[in-house]
Amino acid sequence: MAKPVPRESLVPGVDAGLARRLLGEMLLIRRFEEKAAEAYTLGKIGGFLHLYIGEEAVAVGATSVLRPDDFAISAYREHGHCLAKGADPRRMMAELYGRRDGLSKGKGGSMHLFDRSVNFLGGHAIVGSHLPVAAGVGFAIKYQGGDQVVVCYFGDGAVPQGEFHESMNLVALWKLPVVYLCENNRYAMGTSTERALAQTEIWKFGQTYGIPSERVDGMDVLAVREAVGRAVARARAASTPALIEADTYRFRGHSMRDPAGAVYRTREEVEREKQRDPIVLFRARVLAAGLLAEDDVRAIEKDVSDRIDEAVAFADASPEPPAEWLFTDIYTDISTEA
Amino acid sequence: MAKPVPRESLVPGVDAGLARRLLGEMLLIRRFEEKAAEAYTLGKIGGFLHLYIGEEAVAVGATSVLRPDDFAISAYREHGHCLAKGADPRRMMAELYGRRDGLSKGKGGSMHLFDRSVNFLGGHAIVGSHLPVAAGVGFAIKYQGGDQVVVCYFGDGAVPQGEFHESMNLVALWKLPVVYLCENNRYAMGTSTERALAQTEIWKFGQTYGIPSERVDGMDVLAVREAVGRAVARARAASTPALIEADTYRFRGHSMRDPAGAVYRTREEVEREKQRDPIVLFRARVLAAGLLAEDDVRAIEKDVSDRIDEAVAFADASPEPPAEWLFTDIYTDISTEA
Amino acid sequence: MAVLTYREALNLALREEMRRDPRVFVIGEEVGLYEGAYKVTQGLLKEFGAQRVVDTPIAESGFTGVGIGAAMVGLRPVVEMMTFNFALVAVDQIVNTAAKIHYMSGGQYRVPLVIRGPGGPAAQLGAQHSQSMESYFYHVPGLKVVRPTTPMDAKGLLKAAIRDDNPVIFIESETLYNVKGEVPEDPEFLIPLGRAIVRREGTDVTLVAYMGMMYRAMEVAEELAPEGISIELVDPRTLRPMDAETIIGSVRKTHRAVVVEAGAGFAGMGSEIASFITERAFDDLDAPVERVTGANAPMPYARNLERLKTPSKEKIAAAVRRVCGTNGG
Amino acid sequence: MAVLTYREALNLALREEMRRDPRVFVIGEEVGLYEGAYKVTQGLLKEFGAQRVVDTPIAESGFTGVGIGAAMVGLRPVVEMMTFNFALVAVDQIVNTAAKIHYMSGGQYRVPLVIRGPGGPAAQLGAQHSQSMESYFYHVPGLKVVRPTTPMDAKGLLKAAIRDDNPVIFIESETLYNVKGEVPEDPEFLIPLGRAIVRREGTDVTLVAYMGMMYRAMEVAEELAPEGISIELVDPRTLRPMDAETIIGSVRKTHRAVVVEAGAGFAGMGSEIASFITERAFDDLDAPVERVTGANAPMPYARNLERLKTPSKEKIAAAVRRVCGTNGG
Ligand SMILES: Cc1ncc(C[n+]2csc(CCOP(=O)(O)OP(=O)(O)O)c2C)c(N)n1
Ligand SMILES: Cc1ncc(C[n+]2csc(CCOP(=O)(O)OP(=O)(O)O)c2C)c(N)n1
Ligand SMILES: [Mg+2]
Ligand SMILES: [Mg+2]
Repeated sequence: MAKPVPRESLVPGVDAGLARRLLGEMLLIRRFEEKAAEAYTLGKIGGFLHLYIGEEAVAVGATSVLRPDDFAISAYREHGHCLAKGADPRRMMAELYGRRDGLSKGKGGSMHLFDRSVNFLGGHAIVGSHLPVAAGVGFAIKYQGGDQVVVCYFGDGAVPQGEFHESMNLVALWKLPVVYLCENNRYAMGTSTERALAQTEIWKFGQTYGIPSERVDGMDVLAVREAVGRAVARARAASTPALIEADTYRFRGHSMRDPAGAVYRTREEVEREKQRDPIVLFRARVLAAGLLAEDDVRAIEKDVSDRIDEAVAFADASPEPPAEWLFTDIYTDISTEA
Repeated sequence: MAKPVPRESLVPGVDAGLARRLLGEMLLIRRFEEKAAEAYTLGKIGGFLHLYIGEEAVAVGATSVLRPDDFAISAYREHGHCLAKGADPRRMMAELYGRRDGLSKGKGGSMHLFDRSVNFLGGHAIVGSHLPVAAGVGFAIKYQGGDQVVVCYFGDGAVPQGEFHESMNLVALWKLPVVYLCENNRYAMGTSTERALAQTEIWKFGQTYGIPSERVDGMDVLAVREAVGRAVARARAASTPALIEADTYRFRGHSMRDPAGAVYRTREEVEREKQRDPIVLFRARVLAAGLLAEDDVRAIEKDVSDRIDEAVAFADASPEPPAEWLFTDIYTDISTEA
Repeated sequence: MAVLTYREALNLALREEMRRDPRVFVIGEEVGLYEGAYKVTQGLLKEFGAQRVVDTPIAESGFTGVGIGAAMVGLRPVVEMMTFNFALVAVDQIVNTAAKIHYMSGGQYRVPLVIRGPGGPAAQLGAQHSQSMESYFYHVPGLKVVRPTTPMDAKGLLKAAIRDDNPVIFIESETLYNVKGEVPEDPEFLIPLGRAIVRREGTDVTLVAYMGMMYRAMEVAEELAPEGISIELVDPRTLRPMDAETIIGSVRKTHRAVVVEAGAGFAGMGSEIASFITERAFDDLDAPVERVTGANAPMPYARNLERLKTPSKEKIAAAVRRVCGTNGG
Repeated sequence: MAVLTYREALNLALREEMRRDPRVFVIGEEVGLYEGAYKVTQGLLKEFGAQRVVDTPIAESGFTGVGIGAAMVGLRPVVEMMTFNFALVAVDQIVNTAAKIHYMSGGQYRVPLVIRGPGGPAAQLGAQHSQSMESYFYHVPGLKVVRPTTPMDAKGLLKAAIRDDNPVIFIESETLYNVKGEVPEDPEFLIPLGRAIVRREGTDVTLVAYMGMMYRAMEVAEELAPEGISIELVDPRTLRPMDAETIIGSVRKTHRAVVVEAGAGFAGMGSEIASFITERAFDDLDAPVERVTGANAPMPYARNLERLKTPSKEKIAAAVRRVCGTNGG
């Protein structure tokens, strides 16, 4: 129920290692998606492609306080969440390409990334539908007596959906270790929060249920880290749920099919928001604070760029899934048409 | 957002005519249902029968501030709402009997009472489902430039359902003239509000959406009348929605198949709540205030009892619906099996 | 063998599986303190405690999602729908999430989930509470769909469903809960999903039916025997995956088939069964497959109309006679 | 006649009906300011204003309910589902409320509501966004279900649906929005619901198909003509009520039938069509009715697998040859 956290201009409690990691991960997501956008234009990726560009601080800040055995789950704009959780960019890119070596053998695609090896639970494209699923993961953690937590990312667009309310009530009623992390980028496709919500301060919804709730600057990776850190600590210690609203913005259109996004928001607004670029801001801060030198940053850039090139090469080299796979993985125990 | 309204011991602003009407209607509902319970035991009514006994002050108080061209809609415990809105008890009883002269030709039954002649929009048995429908009625009123309102009755059990939230948001966002009237009788079947809701003060949910919300003593017909009166006035004048939580109690089981209801609540609790009988209390008040004399009350009782006897006789005399009616009213324009 | 009611058989199946496997838990409206709206979960709260017998608010989509999430990370939830009519508010969770996770994740995640509760025609419960609900599920790849007719099946199939690693829709019936029958006491008694059963052998016509319609079909079989019509009764038990082989095998023997179904006939289960019989046994058929189905109408409340909604013995018998050519038709 | 795209034909139908009748309004996600996710509502906000072109939050159950309530008291809402995949969260409103109000109220209330939007296989949209959705609706008494194949049908059927006093499920297709065709300009041009159309006359086999599958069937008909196989193409256009007469009439002439369907075959629309053809034209049939359907699998993302999911021309042609006995099969 805290007030919005004010932006900080220093980097207290951050060492060079952490700075490197946070910057590297944000860059990895950014470059991954820039390449994915290119591949989409070349026709190598099909369907819908929703880019996370501009919002990287949320996934990276949040994941930085998670343990590997913690869980994360998301909607269809999930490249960032999946990469941050530790998925292999090569297998992710192959999935976007619809290839055999993709995380889901090419059957899922961009909207349905799953990586069991890093406890990333997907990739759900029906708005609102994964919020109760996250509650179930929290339920299982508590049932099994574990101390993990689950972070559930969702957009402002999911808030008017009934399952948002059902989930808030269930996690509050049963005290489940779920951190609901709303990425409020102010639009659900072309609909601004003002046109969708009678209450645009989304964190306030949590209050009615008695859920610790707060708003945070989603362009500030350290602010996100702190807010989610508080929530994760409570969830781990006392199975307390949380609702965090991250104030963020998507720099691109809703999907590659909505490149401009100029009908529903102004060019000026987009340009203004780009001044809040979480990567630019964080890089400047760590440089100013003397935590990293220009050379360090260049090395990080280089490393990221190599990894992405590798990912693209890997995806390109991976063959299409074999025809029989149409009928595998429908059931665990039947692999012909049934 | 007012505090719970304190009980009054006087009857300010009530004249003998109004007192007669309020008492008469509450009694009509009570006696109607007592007869229905009897008929159920005799096998004349089948399926589920949910009695409203103990909650009559809500329907009667609320309807007393409505115009005939206003609308009301409810769930499956709707005998009281339908009678209060002005439906003919004879056709209602015939519907419960499943007879040709029932409101819905015997096709609806107790859970699906509809009476278009008095703008009673049903009788809906999927918990939560009629809340968005009520919003649509409010939408149509506003669209057509009318000044009617719609009152939507629902139970505490509908609050955890997603459609509650979706409806609150839509009526608040679009400013629709809908008065949501929650009959909080503390149980949804065998589940107390404490076991179903992280927030048991249901009126508080409305606040987050900026909806004027309050709690009222649902056993006090005048208190209900006043609270709903305020809400209706706002809705009529400025298309403002409202959420009112009426604190009430059902004296019987959830349905005739749950007569005792003793697993989930104590006999003492039921006996204590019966002390709040809205009819007993109101009768005592109007007698004490000298608005009505004992003779007046007896005359009302007699009149009500005559009307109910008539209703039963009417239902008994009404034949079964003809076989062809299985296939009528499925479509407006096709009346054979399609 | 013990003689148990259908309800008791289900209750026993739950109990045995919960004893066997601590990952199994039951969740739904009124399953705990109230012991189930239809008492299927009677005694479970007492034996297993509130952690494993979880009462929920009215939020079918929410608690179905909870079941899915819990199943993804290692539990084996049994979600009770108070009745399957209410599953419609959760149908997106079931179809778009439960049924697709295994496929969309390329086999990484499994959803060992059972969703159970009564469905089908009940007694004067009207249009919203008395519907044959299987049609929303049997079309969906990724789901298994079970309709257990007898107490023995109720036990054996529910246990198999709980041990299955896929989401299973398990639809019981309000009108069968009090039916009695023999039920094996062996806690390892399972009936594999996907296998039909021949409930009565016959030579003249194959009658395919399940749930209440199977009981009606049994009576018809008895009543027509004196007329010299020998009916073979086949119960699919699992609608998806469907054991077409057993049904086809029977039809190849009898050369005639009647498919009975309680629900509305247009594009119902009977359409599929009639179709695959015709496709695969066309040359064996001496008459077109007949469907006897519920009327294409919502369920009316009035008792007399309600009776007309569901196939009567007379209608079933007439269809049997027609395919056997013993009655002009 | 003008030549319009399918999208433009729908847009014109909406425009004409909104001009004609002030009770008609459009409501859904992104229908106004954004002019429709697929631009079907382009220009409507400008012409009719925000009162009649209503953008909603993401709350399908909520705004479908709004449509139902508004319809009950005199308006004629056209609810857009951005795609029908999302209608699953509103299926309870559609099935339990919209479809049943008229019946449950004994005819007192009507629900003149259209729910429209694209459905069916799209382009690499994966398991949750690329489904044939009609199966959730055509089984339900009280609903009408339309699947318009051509731009002309799109216009004529949508206008008829808007003027219909019953809830109509109107499922378009992402992959057809850019298809061009002749469309009558007459604002009173209507195509009555419940009437099939023979799109091509033929003598050897009746091929029943709709939407994308009809276009595929047309190509097959052209390709097999040189082989001497004359295909009659019948498009049901309305799935409920189904115009069985026209289909049966065609089969009585050709004596053979193939039913094609994009969706998963098990218990799909094809099962019903194959069933009633067999029942009612059994003695006219020279071969069992064949179904060519989508695979019984969720829709995979990978392009090559996606291609395998939906019936190919080759599969359709093979089935035609089989029923015509020109290919061992
Ligand atoms: C139930 C449902 N309705 C509609 C859609 C179509 N749709 C996909 S994304 C989207 C907008 C979601 O916005 P938001 O939740 O804010 O996420 P963002 O795209 O901003 O990350 C919509 C309407 C959907 N996928 N699911
Ligand atoms: C969606 C749905 N789930 C479950 C039910 C079964 N059911 C019928 S009434 C009821 C309890 C509702 O309680 P409440 O809303 O408080 O109303 P009350 O009976 O107290 O008047 C339940 C669970 C239903 N009808 N619909
Ligand atoms: Mg957003
Ligand atoms: Mg209640």
